[in-house]
Amino acid sequence: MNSRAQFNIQIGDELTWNVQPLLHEVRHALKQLIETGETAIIDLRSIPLAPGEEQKLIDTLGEGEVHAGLNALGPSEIIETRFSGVWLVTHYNEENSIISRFIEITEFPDILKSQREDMNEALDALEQQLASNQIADAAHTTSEADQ
Amino acid sequence: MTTDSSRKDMTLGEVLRSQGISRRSFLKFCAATASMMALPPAMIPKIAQALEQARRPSVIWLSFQECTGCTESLTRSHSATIEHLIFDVISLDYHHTLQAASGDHAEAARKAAMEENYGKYLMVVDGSIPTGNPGYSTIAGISNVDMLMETAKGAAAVIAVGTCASYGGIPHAKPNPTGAVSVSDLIKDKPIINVPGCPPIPVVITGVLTQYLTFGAIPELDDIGRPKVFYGQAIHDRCYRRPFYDKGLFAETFDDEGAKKGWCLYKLGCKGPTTYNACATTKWNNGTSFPIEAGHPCLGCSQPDFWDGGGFYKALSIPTEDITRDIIYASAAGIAAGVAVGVMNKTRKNAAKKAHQKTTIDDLEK
Amino acid sequence: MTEVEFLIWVRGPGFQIASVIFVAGLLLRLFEILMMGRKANLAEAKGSEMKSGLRTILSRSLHTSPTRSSAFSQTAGYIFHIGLFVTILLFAPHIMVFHDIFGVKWPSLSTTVIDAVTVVTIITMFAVLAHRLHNPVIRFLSKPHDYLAWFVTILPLITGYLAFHRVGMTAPSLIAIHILSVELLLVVFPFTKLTHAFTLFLSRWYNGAISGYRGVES
Amino acid sequence: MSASLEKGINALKQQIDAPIATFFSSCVHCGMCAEACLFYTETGDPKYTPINKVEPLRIIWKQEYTLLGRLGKLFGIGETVTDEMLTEWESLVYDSCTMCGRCSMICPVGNDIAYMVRKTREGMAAAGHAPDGLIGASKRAITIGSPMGVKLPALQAQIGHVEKDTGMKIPVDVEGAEYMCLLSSMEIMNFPEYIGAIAKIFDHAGVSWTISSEAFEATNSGIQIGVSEIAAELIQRVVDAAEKLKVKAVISPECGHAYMAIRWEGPNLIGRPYSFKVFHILEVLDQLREQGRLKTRGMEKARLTYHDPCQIARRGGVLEQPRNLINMIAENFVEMPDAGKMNWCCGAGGGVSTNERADEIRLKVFQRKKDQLDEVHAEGLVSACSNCRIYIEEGLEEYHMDIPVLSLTETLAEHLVDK
Repeated sequence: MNSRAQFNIQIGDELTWNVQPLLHEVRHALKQLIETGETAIIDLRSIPLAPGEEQKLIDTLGEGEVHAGLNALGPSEIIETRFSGVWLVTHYNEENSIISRFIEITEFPDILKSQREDMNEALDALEQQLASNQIADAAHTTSEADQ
Repeated sequence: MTTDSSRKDMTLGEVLRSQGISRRSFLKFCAATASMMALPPAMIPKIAQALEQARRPSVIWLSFQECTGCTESLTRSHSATIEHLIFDVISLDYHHTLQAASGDHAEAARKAAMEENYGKYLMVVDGSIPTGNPGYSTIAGISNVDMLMETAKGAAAVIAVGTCASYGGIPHAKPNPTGAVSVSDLIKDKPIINVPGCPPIPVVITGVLTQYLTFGAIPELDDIGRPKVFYGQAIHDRCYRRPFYDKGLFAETFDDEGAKKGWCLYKLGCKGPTTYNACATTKWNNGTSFPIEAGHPCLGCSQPDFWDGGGFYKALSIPTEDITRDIIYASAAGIAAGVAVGVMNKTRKNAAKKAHQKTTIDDLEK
Repeated sequence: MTEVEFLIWVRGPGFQIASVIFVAGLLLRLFEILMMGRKANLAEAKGSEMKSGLRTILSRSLHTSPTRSSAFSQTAGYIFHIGLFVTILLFAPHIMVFHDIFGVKWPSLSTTVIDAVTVVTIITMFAVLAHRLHNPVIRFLSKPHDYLAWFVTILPLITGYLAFHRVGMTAPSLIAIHILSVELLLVVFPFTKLTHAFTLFLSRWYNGAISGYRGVES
Repeated sequence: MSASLEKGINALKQQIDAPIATFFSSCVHCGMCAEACLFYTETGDPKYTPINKVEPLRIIWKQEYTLLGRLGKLFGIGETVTDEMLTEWESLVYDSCTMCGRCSMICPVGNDIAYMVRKTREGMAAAGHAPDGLIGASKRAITIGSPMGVKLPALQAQIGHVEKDTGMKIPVDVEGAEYMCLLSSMEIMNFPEYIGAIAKIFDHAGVSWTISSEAFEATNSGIQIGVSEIAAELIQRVVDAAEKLKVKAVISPECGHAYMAIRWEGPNLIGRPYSFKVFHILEVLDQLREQGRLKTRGMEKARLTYHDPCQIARRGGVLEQPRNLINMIAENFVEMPDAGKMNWCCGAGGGVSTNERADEIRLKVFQRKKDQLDEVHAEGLVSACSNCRIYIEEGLEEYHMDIPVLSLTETLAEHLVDK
């Protein structure tokens, strides 16, 4: 948005060519999702967007009921838009600049799901935790006995 | 050093996991990588799988006749996480701008990396190579050509970063005083990936590295050695200002109404129609903008000889020479020749008139 | 020679050579023709040569044809000539060339229109070729240079179309080939029937003048 | 190269001027002139395409007066004109072209092909490739004074008949008359009524006129065969007579090429403008009509149509006058398709009728005139050229059509009110 003022480029409604076709693409994908369950992802970095078009697109999609955040190698923002089944996924790096942005048409973005590898590690960690607690308990009782 | 050498045998997945990076973070990294490599999001699972299995390659980076702009571009990249990850997983064994070691130690590091990874290491080159006087550019007393040829011997592949390494670039521009040539002019027996641009888009550099790392193979290249995935389409064909070109709406000067309205910059000399690069989609500074978006015509920096293309501000269709002057001379010559031929014709016609024999009724019979 | 060097050559020395041959050749031809001279007409005139000559220059572009075969030649002739004018003179990058050389410019048409006109013109020119090969009279009259003229005329249209749509090759090669095809046209132009683009003004004028002198509108 | 061929090529070289050079430079071989030519439309043979008839002239232009042609000649490449070629072209240039100029009106680049044929004939004749019929006519014109061999006594005899029939005196060699009337041999021999008709009209209108005993012949074989010297000599006779009799104007009779010869080519052939004016008889009649000096009675009831003789209409500019005059005397005047400056030739002009070899094709291409007449269901045909009339009559007979062919001047004379 700032770049517009900065470069004095005037973008009127009639000149934003990409927003309309993109929304059509989203509509098709949503229909597909409902009918066949097939999901789709659109990479906004692969589309030659004019200044301000991305913002326009995001504004059009709006915000719906779900708003989630990640904290994995920098933050991520996962929003269900006001169109159910259409998600906006934005990844940031640790310096808070956007590194990628997708529109996902799905019931639930995969990135939010807990991952098997992480769960395995979590299980290990939890077991370790419990084990160390037992040791601690045991130590505690031993020390108590010592006393 | 011990951890480093043990890490060399680990896959990328293992390295990341050992650094405590979660699977979710890895997936986020893969998503960003896919986007960076201009691959469709459907490829994300494949990328994840490939990256997990990928092994950490040794990289030797040579800089010749260059301005360090390419390295600057790479290191000033804003998507720090990704690049850091990449450089975390590659073993950048020699880069005389970035490495801490200098002098004999630096050269020793290069030799060591070459020996240790013979046939497997990746050689990255920025800058062109002078073929005139070898003294034009040397490192540690070794001429650029010698160092290039020596290092290339054991390389699995060569990545020429920047237009200088890819096509000779600015040092190669007329009159090319140093006899500068590109990497591919000298090396004929190794796969070479050209990553041109002055400088190349940082994520394109890392994208190419990542792609090589991920899939362990040379990506599909165009006729002049560029990965099609980044250089497959002309700027013009992906430019958001293209609809103005199609409607015939052009900025005529840098400060007219057309310029303010963001119309097509063709008439201001934009080389978008003949330039292949990812600027229009990937953009610069983390997707913020690119020259055309900033109101300046494309210079065509990722094309060979872009410096000699007849002027940055001369529209592509316009002849590069002064045709008006030529036409004036040609007109004079044409008229002179026409008059000369005309006089000759007149002379011939007069001769015919002189040779005319009266035709009488008696001459009519054959 | 790389494709970029090729492009640089056609935009530079290639264009110079072609322009010089075109301009010098055309002027030579025009002087060659005009210096043949014409005897003054001693008969008393019934009408004005100048007026009638100028009228014929225009009227020969407008008259209608008596037969079906001619009707084809005429309709196709209109289409591809107008097509050539539109594609050559109303495409923005082309106007820039004229502006660069002659310092004059005029408004352009949108590329969508130019693109459509190009397709129609190419199709029409193929129809014209088919007609030339098929029609007994035109086939009888045709000499190799007629086919050469057709070829060098359609070539820039085809190469231009391919360059615009980036078919088969990369842009610098395609644009260079397009410019080269125009240069070929320029070089061939003064020495083939293509000169009619200029000499028809003279011949129509003479025709109108000869007729007008006798009091007949031709 | 034979001496005659050399002479012919030399003549072609002399003929080429700026219009010829620009015409050849402009031709795009579109073939549209074929459709304008009745010799093509009625035969369908591409060799009759008008522009093809001037190939010898084109070859000479190319090899003599174009840079590339000169270079080609220098290296011995390129086409050349040979006796064989001229033999082949002789029938194209003379038998199947009436120099009607219809192609010149059609050519999209504006080539005046009739003008080119006229010049080609100069070379053909000089090279000895003119048809016998025209050679004979030219000889008779020069030696006897008429292509048909009509001598003064024959004219005097016809004048005698006319004077007897009409009771009017036909003025001969009257100095200071306003008009000197020329006649064509064909009129003298076949249509002497014409002499009576003009006598009657001029008497009616009070016009002073005369016939010259020294130059009564209007036709000019020199132009048809393409020998300027012969043409000039014939013109000179008329000019001398007109100047001797001090007339204000010379009237060309109902003959197409005679008008073209005396009106347009004459001054250029003798190299100076005339001291008198030249009119076609229809121009004079229309002037009289305009001045109210013609009073007619009665109207023709039949569907009359008018055949425009090429050299009078398309190549002569006499287009409105015949219509004005016919409308005075005909109720049911109809125009044939393409009437006026685009009219189709009768097929006998430009020396074709004098060339027996062309008789067959001439009658074949008459089909065109037949079609035109059929289309308007003409019951009578009026014209202003005795050559057209004779050969239209012949054509009608060949095609079994019964349509009277009339002279406009004679028909008009019949409708004049008695004084």
